[in-house]
Amino acid sequence: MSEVFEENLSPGVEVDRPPVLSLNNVEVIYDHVILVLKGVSLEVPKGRIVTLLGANGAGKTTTLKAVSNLLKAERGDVTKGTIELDGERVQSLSPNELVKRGVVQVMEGRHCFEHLTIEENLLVGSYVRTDGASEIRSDLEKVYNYFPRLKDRSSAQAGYTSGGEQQMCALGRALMARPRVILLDEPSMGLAPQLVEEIFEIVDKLNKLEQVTFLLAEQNTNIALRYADYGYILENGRVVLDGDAKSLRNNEDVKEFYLGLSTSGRRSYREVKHYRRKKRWLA
Amino acid sequence: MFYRETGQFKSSYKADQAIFPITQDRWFILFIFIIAFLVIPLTASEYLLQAVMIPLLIFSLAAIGLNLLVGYAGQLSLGTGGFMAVGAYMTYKLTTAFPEVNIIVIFILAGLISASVGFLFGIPSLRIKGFYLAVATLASQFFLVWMFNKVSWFYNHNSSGTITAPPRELFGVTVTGPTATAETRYIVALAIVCVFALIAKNLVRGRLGRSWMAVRDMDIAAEIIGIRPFQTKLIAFSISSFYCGVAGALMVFLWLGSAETEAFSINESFYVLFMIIIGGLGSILGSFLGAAFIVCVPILLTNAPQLFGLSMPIDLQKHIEIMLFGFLIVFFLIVEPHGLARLWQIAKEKLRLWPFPY
Amino acid sequence: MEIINFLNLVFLAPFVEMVSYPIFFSEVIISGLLTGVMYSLVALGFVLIFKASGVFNFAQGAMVLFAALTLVGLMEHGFPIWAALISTIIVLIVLAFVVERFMLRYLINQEDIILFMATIGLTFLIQGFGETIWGSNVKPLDLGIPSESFELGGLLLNEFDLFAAGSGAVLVAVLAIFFHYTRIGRALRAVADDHQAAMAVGIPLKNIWIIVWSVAGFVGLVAGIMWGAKSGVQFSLSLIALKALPVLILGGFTSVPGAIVGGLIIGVGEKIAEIYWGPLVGGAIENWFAYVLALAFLLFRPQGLFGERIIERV
Amino acid sequence: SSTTIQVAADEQFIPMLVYRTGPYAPSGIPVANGFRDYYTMINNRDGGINGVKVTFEECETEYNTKLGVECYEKLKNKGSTGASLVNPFSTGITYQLIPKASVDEVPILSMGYGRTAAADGRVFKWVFNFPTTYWSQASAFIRYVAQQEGGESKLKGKKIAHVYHNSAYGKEANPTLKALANKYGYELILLAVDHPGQEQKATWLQIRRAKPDWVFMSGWGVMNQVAVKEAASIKYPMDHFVGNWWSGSDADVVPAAAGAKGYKSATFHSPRSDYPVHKDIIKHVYGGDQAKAKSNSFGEVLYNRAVVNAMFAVEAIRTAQGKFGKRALKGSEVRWGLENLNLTEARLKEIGMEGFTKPVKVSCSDHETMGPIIIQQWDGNKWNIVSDWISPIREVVRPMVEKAASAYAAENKITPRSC
Amino acid sequence: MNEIVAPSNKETNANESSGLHKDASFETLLEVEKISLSFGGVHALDEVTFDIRKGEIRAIIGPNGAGKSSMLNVINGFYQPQQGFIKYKGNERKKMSPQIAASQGIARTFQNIALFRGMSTLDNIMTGRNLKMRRGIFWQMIHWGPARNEEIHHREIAEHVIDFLEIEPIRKTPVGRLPYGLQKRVELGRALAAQPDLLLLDEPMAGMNVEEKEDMCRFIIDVNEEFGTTIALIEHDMGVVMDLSDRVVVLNYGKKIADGTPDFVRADQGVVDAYLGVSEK
Ligand SMILES: Nc1ncnc2c1ncn2[C@@H]1O[C@H](COP(=O)(O)OP(=O)(O)OP(=O)(O)O)[C@@H](O)[C@H]1O
Ligand SMILES: Nc1ncnc2c1ncn2[C@@H]1O[C@H](COP(=O)(O)OP(=O)(O)OP(=O)(O)O)[C@@H](O)[C@H]1O
Ligand SMILES: [Mg+2]
Ligand SMILES: [Mg+2]
Repeated sequence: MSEVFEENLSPGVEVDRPPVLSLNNVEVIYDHVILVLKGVSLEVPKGRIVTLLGANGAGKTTTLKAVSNLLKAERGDVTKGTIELDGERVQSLSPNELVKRGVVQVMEGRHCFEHLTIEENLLVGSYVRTDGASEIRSDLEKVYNYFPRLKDRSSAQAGYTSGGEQQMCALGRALMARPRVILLDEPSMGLAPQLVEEIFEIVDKLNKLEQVTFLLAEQNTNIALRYADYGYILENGRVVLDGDAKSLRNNEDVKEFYLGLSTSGRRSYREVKHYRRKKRWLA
Repeated sequence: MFYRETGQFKSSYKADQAIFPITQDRWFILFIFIIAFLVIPLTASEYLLQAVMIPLLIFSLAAIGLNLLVGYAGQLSLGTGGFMAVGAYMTYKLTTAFPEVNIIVIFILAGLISASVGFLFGIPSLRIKGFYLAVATLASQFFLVWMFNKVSWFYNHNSSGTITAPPRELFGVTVTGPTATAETRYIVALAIVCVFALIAKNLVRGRLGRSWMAVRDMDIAAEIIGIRPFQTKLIAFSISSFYCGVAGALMVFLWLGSAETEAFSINESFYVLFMIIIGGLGSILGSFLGAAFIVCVPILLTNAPQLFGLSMPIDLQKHIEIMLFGFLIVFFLIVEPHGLARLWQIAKEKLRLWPFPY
Repeated sequence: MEIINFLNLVFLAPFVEMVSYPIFFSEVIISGLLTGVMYSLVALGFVLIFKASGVFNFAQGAMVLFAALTLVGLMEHGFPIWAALISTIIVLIVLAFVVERFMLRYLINQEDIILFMATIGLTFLIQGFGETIWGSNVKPLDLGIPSESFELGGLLLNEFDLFAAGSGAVLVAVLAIFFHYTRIGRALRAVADDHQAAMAVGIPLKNIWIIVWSVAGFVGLVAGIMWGAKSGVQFSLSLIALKALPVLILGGFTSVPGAIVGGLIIGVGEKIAEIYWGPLVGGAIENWFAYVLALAFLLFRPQGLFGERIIERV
Repeated sequence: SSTTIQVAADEQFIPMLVYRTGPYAPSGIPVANGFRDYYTMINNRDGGINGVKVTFEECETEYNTKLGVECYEKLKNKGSTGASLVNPFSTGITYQLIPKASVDEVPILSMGYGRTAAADGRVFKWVFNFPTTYWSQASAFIRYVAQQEGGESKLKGKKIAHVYHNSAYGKEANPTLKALANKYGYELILLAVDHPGQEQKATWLQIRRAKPDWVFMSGWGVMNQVAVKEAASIKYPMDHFVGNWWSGSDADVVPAAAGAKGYKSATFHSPRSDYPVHKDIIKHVYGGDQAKAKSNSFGEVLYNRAVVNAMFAVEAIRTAQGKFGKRALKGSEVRWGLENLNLTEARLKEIGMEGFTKPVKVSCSDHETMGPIIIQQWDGNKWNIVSDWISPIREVVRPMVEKAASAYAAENKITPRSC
Repeated sequence: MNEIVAPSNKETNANESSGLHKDASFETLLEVEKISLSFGGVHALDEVTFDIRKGEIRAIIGPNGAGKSSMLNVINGFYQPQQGFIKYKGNERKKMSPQIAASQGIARTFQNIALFRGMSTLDNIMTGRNLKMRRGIFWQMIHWGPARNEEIHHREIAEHVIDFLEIEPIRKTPVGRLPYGLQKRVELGRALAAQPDLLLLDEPMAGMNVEEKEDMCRFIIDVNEEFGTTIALIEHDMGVVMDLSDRVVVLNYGKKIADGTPDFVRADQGVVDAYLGVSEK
């Protein structure tokens, strides 16, 4: 797998882009009995955007949580394999230490602090920072610039804001930690199309300007592959396909199943056929 | 792989909805029944019956009742002791007023009275939720106990305020009062508990049970799909209190023989709550397991030093016992927060896969 | 006629009496307020832990007992007061460490009731441990706080009660400020909302929990000193937790000022009820009356007077 | 300290339901130690009762009725003859055991607690509550007040408050006090305190308002300590504040220390610990080690009470041995011993308790004997006797007992024995 | 699904020509008249007026926080509007309780999944049938005879829903353990089990990939076409909205800014500015 990876990068790039994150043969079990990840290996090079694609239940969220060490809270366990950050094993680090090292996860399904106001939510995001109130203030302004809607609702209790507002809040909160690696779980979910574009623009900007690395689980394959450098496709807890974004975009199966493109351009949702097609890699 | 459902096809939904769809389970249950109805009464010592089995059954009944309310309907309640008191005092009142009426009928009547009291005290659940509700139900606990203590009518104006189980017969056999043997009392309790456990199981797998669980898991969504949360909660309070009331009646009439309000103190409420949490919220089997845990573990711990021939001061022994008990609670919660019933289920799942690990 | 008499007894006579004996009435109120502060002290420990982790800490009562036992125990072994106080605080911090290390850590993100149950297990552990070490006898606790009664304009006041009220007020003020105006305060509230998300933004749950449990232990110590001075330090001290519960729901589980206001309302309410209405029904109504009073408030504000709004939306 | 003594063939087994832990442990510990020490002393000094060794086993009840019943079930068949008799040391547990006693044939000796009506031996064949009961005590207390006030006629118009633990136990004295109020014309104020009784401000405010001439208290556990403290803090004259015999232990006055000075309580034995029996205990149990004895609550009020209780048990067995022979006796045989117990002044002297407690003569119909009480007072350091022995008012109490007993008999279909 | 669900659905539609076709009939099922709703200072809805015709798929779109979910909440009685009224099946009303809405055939799914997490998929779907079950507590206790027959009858219907949504393998799994996408599907199943006349879907396809969205679309179209269920749909994926819906209403800051066919709405400059953004043009 890593061979494929290397093929796709020019040798020069490889030198200044060592993997920040690498997962090797990771196996995860929930509740002592439910085997979810069956040996996932992947690498996230520094300053790149890597996307995880896959159907519902493929294990994307689980993979991200394995990295950020949030699995314990779900009674899940990494039973095999290694997870390395900058070449150092991090499985034993607490989530807090990971955040201190600049790895922040934006959890799927919002998870705002309901009783705190939007602004308090954002400020909590800067909990680990030690660089002073004024820096934090200016970052807060930055987040408000990205999401003006949040500014409007800054004193509303997060629990009472709309779905999209909560999603923005969760994202903004992660940015407040000034991370260098962001694990983004379905950022586009429930956002208006315009905003989805904007969010990916922000991702892109952070990536280009501030060298933030992204590991991105996303269902909106179209846009994910547009912005990502590299992609992994997960099925049933295994990596079934990986490659750089361009090659994935051109893969027939990806086109068919993830982009909704048939040979004659975009398929209409109305014309969905009533039988199930088979993915080639599962055949 | 001897324990599995593969190969056991169900050709109808009826079969699929049976309580124990798996053949091995049915055999297991039959085995338990034989032990409970035949082996134990024939072989157990009076101490075992009186100190372990009878309280175990009675607390199981109370735990089932509370589990319906807390585990299924999601309404945290600490009023159990109060409702048990209603059952006990009403049974006493009724059976002394109408000595000829069959004692089982009296139990049920007392249960019904308890249910209506439960209904009343369930009304605040319309607005109050979670721990707030739990603490609010303490109002019923304290009020009821105070009332039974204060109003001498409830204990026929005797000077001490203690109610005593008078002798009553069932099919010509004395089942309550001092002359009833432990075996008969055990069998009566067992029969009652079995019937009510079955009824509880039926309730929770039917429409009512689903409504309860819906209200528990998300009351707003339940409301939106057309379940009336208030009504559903009140039914839960009533039925739960019915069970607790009957359990309270059995406690005095089949176990203790006499009681004052202290027997229904807040500690009782807590103990029954422990049972269902340790046993497993939302599980009838869990109610039994939890009751077994809370009733038996202290007794085992008390008797353990002697079994091992250790001799130590009794207070130290008790302290160690309390600590061990606390430790076991925490330990089991860490191992499996969803209780012994879930542990049992996981064991079964593992067994199903055995000998393959996943 | 009967009915009129009854109505008079219930709705008129008590008020007439209040008005006719104003000095006694004020004494009732004052003693209610002073008792209320004592309740608040106990309730405060609950509030702290609930607010900061969403855990309803049943073991608070046991912690009150344990703290007080340790203090008198050490004093009986010849420690001077200040040394005993400091050592007790250290012991409480160690307890917080142990609780986090061996219990909370494994129960992150579990349902409230599971954590609640775990704290019940903890109650047994602490009680058993405390009694094993320090024994079960009544131990007098005398920190040299004056406890003379004196009359002031016909009112009988007790120095000790006033002292207790004063320290309660100070404690509440400090904690309220801590929660409202500090970064940690905000983080604590975040943890209470969602353990997992709090971890995800890098809040160190471990430190947070150690801090809160230590502070709750300290508050328990203060409560233990105040109550222990009245009754001696003994097992029953752990039962005062029950007195704090109505205060807790009335004020709201999550509010430090709520604990104090709730305490005052309950204190005054139950005294008035017991003294003016209690005799009608044979007395000893204080206990359940406190709960009924709290319940009445809850019907109007289901989250207590100052509690955080319960969020209900889809 | 070893609590379990192996039961050998010919030994008299006595179960001990104790509470060394839980909220009432401060009272339970001295009681348990008193029993243990007296039995041990009998074994060590005399080699048992007429040579039959006493064996005993403690079982922890935490003063909890349910645990008490479990303990009883566990111990009732131990020993070569089963339990000789049981001292529940808890009113609640006594109530539980009364119906069982006749079936299991284990007599109950509930000394100064339990079901007062059991004084009627015709109905309660298996239950004994000598030397005196709550009802007798209440009547003797009123007699004491009359003495202090200068005669029964002075009681008229006086105010007497009863502060009681709101439980079956606490309420026991109320009917007697009411009956006597009718008789003597004093005003009775009843003030209930709910378990556990840590907060009594309302109660004592009511006392401050009503200004009763005397306050009688039936308290238990932490309630006693708080009451004494609150009484002092409202400056109630402590020498007019009298507890019953469960409200007058050392633990009850310790927290209030100097504030409790002057507080009184009823009792039916001396609070001193310098009687010959005490010397024997020091010698034969503690090998002369005073300090060790002290650390085992030696000489405390409740310790002494347990010694009295243990003595009753031993003497009853001795009496029964007179009829059935010097061997281990069954419960039914011990019951006979209890019913025919006749402790004379001379006998008390022989066993080193002259002046420590009063003689007792039990009969078939009277299981109580209505022994006298005395009043003790706390001087800030120790309890002192401050009154003579005061007899209960029999003509008021006995009819009440008989009425309650016959009601019980009717309800439980018991035909009273004729005595 | 066909055999069981369809006939009983026909009962409710009995008064109509069986050949109901959305283009042919313009009968309105629901009218929303000048609804206003505000929370404190926030105007979630501001005099919104539109209608839903019988048998159509009506999309509601708009930027985040525009008031779409609030609109659904008003329609099924969870929020009480401060102003305006709703006309459903010809009956005008200002207030409605969620239970009444449910009993009159309005079912819905939620944006933040609101499944009963502790229950199995099957049980969740069965709760959807709660309103249709009649046996009293007594029979439920016995669980025999009529009670069991009723239970089995409804179980059959639930099984058809399960079949239809292709979620047979997870029938007995507690839904809390299911991945997000499947949970959404179960939620749809719960709503369908009630055999509603009007189905309100709040972002049913959020968090799904194209393949799954296609599945979901297929279900929605089938429900709509085969049983004539009217559907109100909130969705942010414009592809879905354009392909599925008959008419679209666009909200922005609580106000209606456009209403019409998908193509019409897409061409509207206001909509493009407020919602679609440049790239979608
Ligand atoms: N707490 C849990 N306990 C048991 N099983 C779980 C738990 N969380 C997830 N799973 C299972 O793990 C598998 C992978 O889930 P995961 O959430 O990682 O998928 P995903 O790829 O993120 O899906 P989606 O796109 O729907 O978010 C699923 O089959 C799910 O049922
Ligand atoms: N119960 C409530 N209390 C306070 N404000 C609310 C409440 N419900 C909704 N709001 C506010 O009303 C506005 C509209 O919310 P709504 O949920 O309807 O938006 P939406 O259009 O569904 O957005 P999204 O696409 O993000 O889900 C939002 O600003 C939200 O914060
Ligand atoms: Mg996911
Ligand atoms: Mg929405």
